[in-house]
Amino acid sequence: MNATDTAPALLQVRDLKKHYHSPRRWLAPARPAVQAVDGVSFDVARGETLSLVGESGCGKTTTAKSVMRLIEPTSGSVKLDGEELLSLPPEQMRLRRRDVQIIFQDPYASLSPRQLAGEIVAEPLRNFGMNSAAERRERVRWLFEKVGLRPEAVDKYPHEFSGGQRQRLGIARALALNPKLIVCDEPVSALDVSVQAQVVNLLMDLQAEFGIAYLFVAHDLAVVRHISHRVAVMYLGHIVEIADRDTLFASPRHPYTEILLSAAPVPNPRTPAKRMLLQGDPPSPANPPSGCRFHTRCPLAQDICKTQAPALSARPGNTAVEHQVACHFR
Amino acid sequence: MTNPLASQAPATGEPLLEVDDLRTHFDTLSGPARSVDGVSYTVRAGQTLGVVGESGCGKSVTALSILRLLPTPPARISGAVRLRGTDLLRLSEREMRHIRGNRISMIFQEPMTSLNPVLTVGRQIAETVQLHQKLGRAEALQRATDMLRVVQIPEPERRVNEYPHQLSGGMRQRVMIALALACNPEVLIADEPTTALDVTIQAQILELIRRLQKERGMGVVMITHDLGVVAETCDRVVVMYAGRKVEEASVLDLFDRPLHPYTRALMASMPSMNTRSARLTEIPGLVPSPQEPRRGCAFAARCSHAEARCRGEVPQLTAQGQDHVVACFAVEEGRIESAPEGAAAA
Amino acid sequence: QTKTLKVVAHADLKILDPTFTTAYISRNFGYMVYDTLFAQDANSKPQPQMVEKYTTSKDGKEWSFTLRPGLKFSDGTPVTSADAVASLQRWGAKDSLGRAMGAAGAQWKAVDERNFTLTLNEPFGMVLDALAKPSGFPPVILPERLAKLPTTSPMTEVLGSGPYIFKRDEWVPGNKVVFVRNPNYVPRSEAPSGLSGSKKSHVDRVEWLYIPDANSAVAALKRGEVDFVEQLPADYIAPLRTDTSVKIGSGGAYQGFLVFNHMFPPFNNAKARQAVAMATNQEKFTAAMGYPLDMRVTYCATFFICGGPNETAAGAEPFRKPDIAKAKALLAESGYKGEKVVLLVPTDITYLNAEALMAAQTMRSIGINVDMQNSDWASIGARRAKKDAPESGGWNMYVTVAGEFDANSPIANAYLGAACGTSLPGWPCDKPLDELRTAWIKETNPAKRKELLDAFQKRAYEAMPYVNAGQYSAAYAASANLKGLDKLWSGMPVFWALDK
Amino acid sequence: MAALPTTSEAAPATADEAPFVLPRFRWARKHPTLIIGGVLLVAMAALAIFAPWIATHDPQDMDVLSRMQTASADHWFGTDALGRDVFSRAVWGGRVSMIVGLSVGVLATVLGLLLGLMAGFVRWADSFIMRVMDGLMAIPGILLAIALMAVTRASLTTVIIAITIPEIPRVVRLVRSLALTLREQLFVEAAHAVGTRLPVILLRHVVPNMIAPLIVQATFVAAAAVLTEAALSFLGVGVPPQTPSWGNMMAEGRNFVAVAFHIILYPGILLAATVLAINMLGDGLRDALDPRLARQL
Amino acid sequence: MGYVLRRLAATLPVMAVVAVVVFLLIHLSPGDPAALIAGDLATGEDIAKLHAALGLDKPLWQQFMLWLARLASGDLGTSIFTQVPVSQLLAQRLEPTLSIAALTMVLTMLVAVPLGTLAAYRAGTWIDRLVMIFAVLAFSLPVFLVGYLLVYVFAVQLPWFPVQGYSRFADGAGAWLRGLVLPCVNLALVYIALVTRMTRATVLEVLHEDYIRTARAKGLGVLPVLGHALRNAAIPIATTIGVGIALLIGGVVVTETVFAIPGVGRLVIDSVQRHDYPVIQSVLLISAGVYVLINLLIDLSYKLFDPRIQY
Ligand SMILES: Nc1ncnc2c1ncn2[C@@H]1O[C@H](COP(=O)(O)OP(=O)(O)OP(=O)(O)O)[C@@H](O)[C@H]1O
Ligand SMILES: Nc1ncnc2c1ncn2[C@@H]1O[C@H](COP(=O)(O)OP(=O)(O)OP(=O)(O)O)[C@@H](O)[C@H]1O
Ligand SMILES: [Mg+2]
Ligand SMILES: [Mg+2]
Repeated sequence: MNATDTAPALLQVRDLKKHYHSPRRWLAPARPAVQAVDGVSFDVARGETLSLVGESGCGKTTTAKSVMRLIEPTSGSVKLDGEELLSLPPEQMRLRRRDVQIIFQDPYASLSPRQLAGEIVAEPLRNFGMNSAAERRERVRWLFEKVGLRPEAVDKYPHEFSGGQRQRLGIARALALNPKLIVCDEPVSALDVSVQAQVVNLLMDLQAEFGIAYLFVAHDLAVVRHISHRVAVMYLGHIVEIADRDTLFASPRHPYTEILLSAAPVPNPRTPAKRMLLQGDPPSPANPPSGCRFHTRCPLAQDICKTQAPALSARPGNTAVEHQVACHFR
Repeated sequence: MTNPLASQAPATGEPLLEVDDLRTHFDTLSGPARSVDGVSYTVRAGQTLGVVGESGCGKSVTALSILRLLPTPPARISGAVRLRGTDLLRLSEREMRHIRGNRISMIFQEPMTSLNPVLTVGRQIAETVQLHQKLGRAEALQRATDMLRVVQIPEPERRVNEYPHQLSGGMRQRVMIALALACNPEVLIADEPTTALDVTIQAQILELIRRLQKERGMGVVMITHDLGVVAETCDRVVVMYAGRKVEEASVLDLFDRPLHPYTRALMASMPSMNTRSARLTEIPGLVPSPQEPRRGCAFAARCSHAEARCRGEVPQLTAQGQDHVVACFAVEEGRIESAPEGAAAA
Repeated sequence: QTKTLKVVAHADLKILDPTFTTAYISRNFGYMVYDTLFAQDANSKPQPQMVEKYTTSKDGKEWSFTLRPGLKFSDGTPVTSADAVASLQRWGAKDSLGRAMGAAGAQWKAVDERNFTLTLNEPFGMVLDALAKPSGFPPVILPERLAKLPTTSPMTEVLGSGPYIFKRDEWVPGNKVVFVRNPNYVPRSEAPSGLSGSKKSHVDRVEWLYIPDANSAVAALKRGEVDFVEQLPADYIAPLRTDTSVKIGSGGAYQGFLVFNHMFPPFNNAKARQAVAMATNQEKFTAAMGYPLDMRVTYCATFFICGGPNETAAGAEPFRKPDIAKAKALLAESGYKGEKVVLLVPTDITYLNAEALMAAQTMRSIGINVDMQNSDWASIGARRAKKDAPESGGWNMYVTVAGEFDANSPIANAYLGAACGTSLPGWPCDKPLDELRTAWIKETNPAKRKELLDAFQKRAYEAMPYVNAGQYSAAYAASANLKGLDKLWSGMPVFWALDK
Repeated sequence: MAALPTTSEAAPATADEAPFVLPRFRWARKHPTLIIGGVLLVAMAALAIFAPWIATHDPQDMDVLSRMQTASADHWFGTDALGRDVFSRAVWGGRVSMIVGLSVGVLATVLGLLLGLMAGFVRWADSFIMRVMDGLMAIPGILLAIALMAVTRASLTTVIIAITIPEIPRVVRLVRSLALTLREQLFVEAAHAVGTRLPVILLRHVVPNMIAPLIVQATFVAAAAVLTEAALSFLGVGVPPQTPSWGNMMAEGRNFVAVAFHIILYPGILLAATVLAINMLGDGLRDALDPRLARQL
Repeated sequence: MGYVLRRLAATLPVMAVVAVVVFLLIHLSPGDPAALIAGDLATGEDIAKLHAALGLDKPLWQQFMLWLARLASGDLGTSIFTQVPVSQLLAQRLEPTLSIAALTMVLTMLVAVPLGTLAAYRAGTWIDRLVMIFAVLAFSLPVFLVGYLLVYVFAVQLPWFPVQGYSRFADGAGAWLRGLVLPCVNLALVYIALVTRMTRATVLEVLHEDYIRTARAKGLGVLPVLGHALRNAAIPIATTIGVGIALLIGGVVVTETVFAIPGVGRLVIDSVQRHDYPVIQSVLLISAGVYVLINLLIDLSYKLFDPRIQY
């Protein structure tokens, strides 16, 4: 299911930036903007899963939400099916939402506690002109079935569901409008392993059935490895490496990727992990290091890294998919 | 750094902490919640005992019961918790205070919220030292600085006067560890010490705990839901399900030969244990709530091996090979053989 | 050790000018800080006070007065006849008796520092009574400078030759008025009697406290925090009688007045006024004000104080028994058609409030459409002076009470002054009544006077300038160890006679 | 580690196996304050609503010859200083309190909701509205009410308005803070993501989630309003003095505390009971609807 | 320091709103302000003159500016009724009111914080229930009823305290204090109820925080743990105390009436009945100013309690 070279990608993100300016207070000294996302570019092909991984606070959620304009990005371009989203007027954007949907990390907070499950799933239908109640009911029933919920559950309130079931509700809602792309912001990290497996399977089944593309944000590398076609690694608002899943896990190029992969504990007491410890803590995105943002913690850092930011550029690889890395040395 | 191959460490230390048939029930308005319902384990000096299980299975409540940090009521604790033979559950609150932070310490899951935001980290460490070791204020603060150095916080002299919000998550968790170890406890209980942290930070913290344990010869209870963490840090493992211990074995034994269907399912459902891109193994159904009335094996409803007996009778822990106990009728009756489907590929 | 007499005053002192308002609290204030030329003794006889001696001509048209030597205002400046003349001129323009004297052509003239004269065009039977007038506007002697100030607004400066000095710096409006003994006061040698005689204070300080809450006032008295409660709320009389630490005495006779505005319908019609009188049950009014049986007069058939020197029942007979049917008939005759009648209801003075509510109930009982407008008494005091139509800020009726000195004769009773527009609020207008009074003032023959008096009251019951709502006796309460209580006289604030 | 004896199957969960406790009753047992407060309030409201039938006398009728009597068969609570029946006046007086409490509670809540939503969702309106509210908050409520009464003629309507105005800022603040929290809630973002328009989001997702705290707040506003009305009347700047209201009765009775405490006592008790009932209802509702509100309200 | 200035500046809009409200109160009220100010006795001519003298013929905003300018120069106007400058009237009445307010405040903090903490610590027990019953009762009882009950019991039946009135501090601290006991207790009840409830709720919430569990896991005893909790609860409690100032000022009006204390509260009531607007306006302005100022101080003190507050 790899993206072919000829067809234009479903989603094209170019040089996306989001800087959070803390509200200027009267007479107060200005505070530096948080450069949460600072120029990321990537494509997602139809039916493909692109994962975004990286440490907490590196800008994954900001990227994901910016793509949907749930957050207004500072600059950049987001094209869906070749159409620029960022310049759409609000009503136009609202109409485009049927093509991009989102699933949130927290299945508890993302469902309105005072709506019935059926209403929650029917809401997007109502928004997009499915006015007949019977039609909606039929569609909701079908969606419930698709995500593995019992049809009777339409009359329950969200708190009557378990975490996994709630996440299914969220998926049903996202699915309702037949989107081409679903942005998944850590959809399984709040779930227990056993439930996580159910949701991961569901997501993969739906992709197989409807050809939906996923922009999959996660920090659990095992899940990412399981579900993705391609993986993008973020560090402090930048993408430092994009490659197809196997390449990335087998031969990571960027030192950060390498360390990240080695840090994950391996559930096998007999394989001694070849652990590379990353020293120190991530710098603040409000005051990012000059040059390569990773240079303060990078084992390979040289003088050039302090001054010049390496561009994300293709490396020769053994697969059809480009392997892009942002490092002066790798 | 290399894996110290924890499983090779001899489990010969003297029994430090013995939890014996611990039951913690909560009186709630919708009936009693049997959060911990008969759990026993032993921690030996220099040994790390892992406790794994899904959310809500009673891992934290067990730990809090040991230190008697649960409010009673609503909690009702019975059984015994022996620290070098002394039953902590029979001590007075005063005597108990002398145990906490001094002989048994605890690290909590949330480094963000487990430190008092309005006191400097130095004071928070010094407070324990002053209390238990009867040190003066200045000496205690000095000790705090030393402890920060021990946990590898850069510039401890400066950090000691900083407030928690000035530290990153990883540093806060180090402070928690410093706090826990300040009085050289015999037992350290770490309740999911790394779940809130990034993998890179998690690796640092686990490494730190492992090192300090080696140096100090403590007994450690490592509570986690991550089998990866267990595999890397523990000597023995207790698997809990719905308030009960369903299996206990040495870490190698458990990963080689998981017996309880729940343990097996847990392992199978982890993505990295599966063949890539194949469907993950699901465990159908849900973890039962501790309020639900129970009859028989709590896992029976989700278990592919369950039979009538499982639904009517509670399986007892039985020894299955050396140092390996499991509570399952299917195992007892030999319906499950020792080579499970999805075991880790060595 | 300074001796302080602490008095719970009956009201809050707001206006420091006894020549501006007839409010009793301002009058009492006047007696504290000012002196008068003459004063009534305990037998209601005028006696010289600031005056040393006086002479009168045979025909009663020429009077001369000599001030006592050495009189000084509290700032030390001497009191001269110029001060007296100016003060009397100010008074003459305002007071009913003063105006009556003016009508008789009274001319005041200073002769020298201590001597001054009065000349009249015709004889006037009540010159000394006027100069000793104890209430209403008592003719207090001010410095000439103050006396010459316009009378349209109250004086704010206080400078008198009376027994006390007003301590302005300790004055807390709404709470406390402080007086200290006036070192420049020159007392008479006679013992105090009524308002006459020596007014030399026995105490160094007198404090008037305003405690609107009756319970607090009584409790404070019982606990010795205060020495004297000027007007004991009626409901506390009976309970306190059993208390030996407290003495209760009569604070003078009072009558309730229901005052009509004669300028606007319906009460510009005598029939309507009579209708109200016909419906009025005096017993209920005095009962509502809370006085115990022995302190109220069941039915008082005179405008001039039952038990007073001028008591007469002339003309009262038709009103003796309240008769609702008759009252309604009278009202109908007056042409009343259900217009709103604005009744000013004081909310801060309990007994006046009771009186007003009783008035409302009385009027409603004969079908008058009463519009009660509530405010504090001070505001009513101001509002009653407005001649605007009731619907634009004026009024139709208010209620009040008057002490004996302000009711006991055709001249003292200002509300019977029917001088059309120049008299007190209500502005009754009845020529015959006015003429009868003038005749009575001038008349010197006692028998004729009595006849004229009866005729006057008969006319008054016909014209009905106001309704007598019943008579009662007020009460003071004092701590039992207060000396000189026997000197208290008809509710007058003779605090100089008291000693601790 | 040997098998451990277990007794869990021998101890059936009794509470769980007795499902015949109606959920309603269990709920009632869980929130006794709510029940006590509610019942008390209903009783007080009934007293006020049925005043014409419950009152034994005309509340305005002065029978001055039998004034200040203590309780008797004819006058259950005795008579006041003008011989009016205290019981009847107290019963009628409840109406004023009830009307004030209800009107102010509803008015302040509705106005506060509108303003608060505007502040929370309309960026430019926020700071303007909030500065005005801060200013209003700075003036102590009862003083503002007193001042408002000073410039108007005393009537029930003006009293209601005068009490409502100082109460509005409290509601606005609550609504705004709720709005700011809700605005950031994932489910609101989710609604946005599925293409729901803002007015619909407000109506369907935001307001319903404010209802619980608003109702609770409304009860507290109502309780405060009842007290404030009584205080205003007591100070002589409330409803017209002749209107039987608890505050007025107490204002009239205060002069006779030592000789006739009953005049002040009965309306005082009824007033306290009513406010207590509303407060308990509010506390109960808060605990029942959302215990986390305890901090905010 | 910059922060203090900034906060000080931030109170300006609030005070501006207060000023506008106070100004409009009279100018938007039905009827001619000149007629209101001139009083009932005035003639049409008087009113017309006053109209011009007060600048009422000018546009509203100009009048407002003029009024502000006079305020800025410290001129609060002259009382219509007593013809005394308002500032002087206020000065006479300030001592009793300040005494009551300050003492009540001290009393409240001494009682409410420990009480609320105790209730939170013993949450769910009868002590807690008792405290909460007290709090809800104190919240529900009309101040004046309690006042009269206090007088009846502790001044009339048991002659421990004076029934009414105010004794100046200059006349002896003993008498001053004795006279203030009942009014302060009366006034403090509501305030104590408020602060107790808030303290309980906050401390209870804090006691559930993870760091309290940490503190207990360190082996700390009850008091040190409560100390940890209180420090964290301090800000909401301080905020409540600040917001409660409004309650306090409002309550003073009633309490002063009950105890016949010649303070600012009584002045307001008297002024309302006399339509003495300059006095009412000034009292509103000043009490709002006091409220804002105290809350500003409390705001600034937050840093003492919580190092996370950044200025
Ligand atoms: N509304 C905001 N205002 C200011 N800064 C923000 C805001 N939202 C996010 N940030 C900052 O932007 C950076 C990126 O945040 P983001 O939520 O995208 O990270 P993330 O990669 O999703 O992290 P996590 O794994 O914790 O979800 C962080 O430093 C965060 O503190
Ligand atoms: N105070 C309490 N009252 C009632 N039930 C409680 C209480 N504390 C915990 N429980 C219940 O006890 C059960 C066990 O909780 P516990 O915190 O030990 O789970 P855990 O295994 O630590 O889970 P996690 O991985 O989420 O931390 C849960 O179902 C929980 O709801
Ligand atoms: Mg995120
Ligand atoms: Mg836990």
